[in-house]
Amino acid sequence: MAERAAKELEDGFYVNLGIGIPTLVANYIGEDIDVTLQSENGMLGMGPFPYEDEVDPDLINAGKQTITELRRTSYFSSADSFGMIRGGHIDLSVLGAMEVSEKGDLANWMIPGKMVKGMGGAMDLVAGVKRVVVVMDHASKSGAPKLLHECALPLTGKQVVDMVITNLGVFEIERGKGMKLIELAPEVTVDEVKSLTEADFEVAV
Amino acid sequence: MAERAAKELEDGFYVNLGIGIPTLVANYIGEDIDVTLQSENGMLGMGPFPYEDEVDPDLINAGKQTITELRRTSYFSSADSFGMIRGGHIDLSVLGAMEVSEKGDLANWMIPGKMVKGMGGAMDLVAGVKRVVVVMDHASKSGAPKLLHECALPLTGKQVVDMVITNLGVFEIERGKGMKLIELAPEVTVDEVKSLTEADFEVAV
Amino acid sequence: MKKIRKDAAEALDGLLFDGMTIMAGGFGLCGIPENLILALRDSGVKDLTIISNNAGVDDFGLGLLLHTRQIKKMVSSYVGENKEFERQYLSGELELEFNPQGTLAERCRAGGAGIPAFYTKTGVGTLIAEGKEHKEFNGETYIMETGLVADLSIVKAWKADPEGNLLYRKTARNFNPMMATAGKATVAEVEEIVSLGDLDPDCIHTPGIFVQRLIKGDHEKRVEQRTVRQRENA
Amino acid sequence: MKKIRKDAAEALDGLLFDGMTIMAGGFGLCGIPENLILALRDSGVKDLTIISNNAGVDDFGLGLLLHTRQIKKMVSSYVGENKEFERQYLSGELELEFNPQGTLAERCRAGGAGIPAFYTKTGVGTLIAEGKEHKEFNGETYIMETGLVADLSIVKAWKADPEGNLLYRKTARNFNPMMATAGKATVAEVEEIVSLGDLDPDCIHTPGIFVQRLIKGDHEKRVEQRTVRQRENA
Repeated sequence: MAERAAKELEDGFYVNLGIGIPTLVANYIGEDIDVTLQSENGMLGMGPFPYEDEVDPDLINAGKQTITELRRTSYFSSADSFGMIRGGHIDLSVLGAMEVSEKGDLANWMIPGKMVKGMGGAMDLVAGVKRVVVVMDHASKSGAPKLLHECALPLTGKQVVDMVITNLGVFEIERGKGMKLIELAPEVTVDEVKSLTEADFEVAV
Repeated sequence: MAERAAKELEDGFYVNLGIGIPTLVANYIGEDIDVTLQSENGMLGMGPFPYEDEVDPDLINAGKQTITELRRTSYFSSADSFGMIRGGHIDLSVLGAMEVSEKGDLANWMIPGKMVKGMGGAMDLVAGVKRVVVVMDHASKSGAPKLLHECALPLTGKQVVDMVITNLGVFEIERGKGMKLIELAPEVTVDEVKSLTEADFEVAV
Repeated sequence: MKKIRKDAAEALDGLLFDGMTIMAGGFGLCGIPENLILALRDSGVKDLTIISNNAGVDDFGLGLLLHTRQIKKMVSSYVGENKEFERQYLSGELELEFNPQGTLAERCRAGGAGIPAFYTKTGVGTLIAEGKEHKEFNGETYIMETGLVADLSIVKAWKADPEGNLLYRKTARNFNPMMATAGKATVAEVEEIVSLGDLDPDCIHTPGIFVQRLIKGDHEKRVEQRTVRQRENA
Repeated sequence: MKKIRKDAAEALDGLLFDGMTIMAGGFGLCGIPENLILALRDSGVKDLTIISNNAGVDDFGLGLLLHTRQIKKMVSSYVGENKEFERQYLSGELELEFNPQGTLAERCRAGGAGIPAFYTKTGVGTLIAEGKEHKEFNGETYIMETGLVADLSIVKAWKADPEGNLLYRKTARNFNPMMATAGKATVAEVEEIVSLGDLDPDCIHTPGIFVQRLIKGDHEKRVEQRTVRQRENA
């Protein structure tokens, strides 16, 4: 899924990668394209993890992981960082999700009844970034669909998702309109996808 | 008047001085107090005019005059500068005026029918700075009062002036309430002041 | 040199009262005012409302003030790393107000810049928007968020000069600059106090006007997630 | 090196159209994008709305575009130094919208930061407040001001690297950083383009994400008010 998400990156893009699988997208960025990674805690031009002797407590990403800087790197405050995000200057964000609706609603921050850790910067990212790509398992372990007519969980953003990449396929969403299956994972059939999807979607594979 | 205005400065104050007579206040700052001058075009810690060979086109004050920096100087953007002003972080502003009302209204930016040059930062300064001191001639050359019941000219700010220093005396204003004469210039009588003042004021000299 | 204080306790002396609101800089454990947090703990001040992006971990940062139950309410965007937090919150001992991270950052900036409220798209259509004023601009819906100010802001910088001009280092900058502007009083702790004139005036992140008191601290600078890579051929 | 262009004309190529809105950095003649203004003049683009704190002088800066009548409207805080401006304004050829300087700066910042509107005390009770939404916060009255964006922002910095990271110098910073964030396209002219890695990442005023094109310019840097003092015993 991370590898597929990496194909959405274009040369010159400024990109914010969420915590978890989205972080892995960085490993699949093609050598022929130049992408700059933003970290919402105040950094543009995020480098790879440090070697052991390079670890710097003052240099972390939004997942609180130690990272490194590049020659292009700039640092700025959280207000300036989210100004960049809210102002629509980031080309693409890749995020995880618990549920996505057929209209592009996204839920990924809280499960009622469980301890809520907080939304962090996710609400800002989905509201501000030009294009939002969600990477998630197609269904829960018990087989419950996560692509729904309407999200059951509290929303992170309404009509904010442009693409969903799951282990079964790739969906395009026209925000507020509807969902279209545009790719199938190897050896997956449309019927299999349908059986694990509650959301309505057009098939265009 | 500039000398009298300088007495309003206290040790540790951050001060913004307007263009014209207020700029001269800097010449009367006591040696025993430490005052930092802000220039709203983006500088804290404004130094004196440069020597001829120090002139730097990148270093000007809000009156577009060449100035110098000090060891304490910091530079910042106009947005940050007016954040500082609007946020109430500047202790004192000294400004010129055309008219002041007994409630502290200030008019100093336009005369209807004449070419209007603009308010520059004056509206921001009077709205944001903790204490606003006006320095102006008590009356026009033709003897028309400039301390009025209500300003006739378009306002720069409503109920914003805390003190008025004229060539005849010093007035305190409790914003929105009323005006009090607290000092007379040498050889000036209360009756002289009254004859050149339209505003009501209490006498407390 | 009037802003420099001997230690964190002296720097907070006279500024604390029960029930006060305190902004604390930092993201995770990065760029947090470690020394001032310890002094807050030792002061015993209580019923605090703390505005901070995170809440520390159990035994470091703001977690220390949770442990002593000095905090009544947190305003944060993410509090995931703290068991004691979870316990107090679920038992109802601790109030919690979640703000989206960018909204929190902007609310602090607004408070410091004299802006009582602003509009944002962040959170529209979510729980965050409930009860907030909605308004349309150019056909899109936004919600109103208010500026935040604090009785006290505590921030951590890398270097300061005696005027209180501050320079932050790398991602340890985060929330510190805005919070420094939004405190009725702001106390800064730094790793090094340099001489006046040693900081590049084009590169001062927080002008001294925002800093009332200043200390040199000792910083453990704990790492939350030590992620490293291996050298090839090593 | 994809952002670097040969000269100002090439840097503006394809970005201009009649009736467009352009933000231009600078305060007085300090920190203005001299080269890009000249290229705008030479391009002949017209009916411009220009957002700039000032309007240049008769024969320099934005005054050049007034002379050629390429400007339809100015949004400024102060336009006092320009006779041609006065003539066109009084004859009704030129529209003018005055904004308080801090409001103008904040409107540009807001536009770049995705904030469609904010509240300020500045201008309450004055002509500026007429027709604007009023709202009370904590018993005080504020007015709503909207964020500004432009089709194009032209800014002047001191140094840039090939990524478009910008560093400004002294008070030549002024409106440039906010305007750089508020242009649909932003073109920067600088005195020097340094190698990648030569700028201190803690001291970059405008991250490269905001800059789409970049040129090295030649700068006259005219002084408006040369005020000097005499050396004693000299």
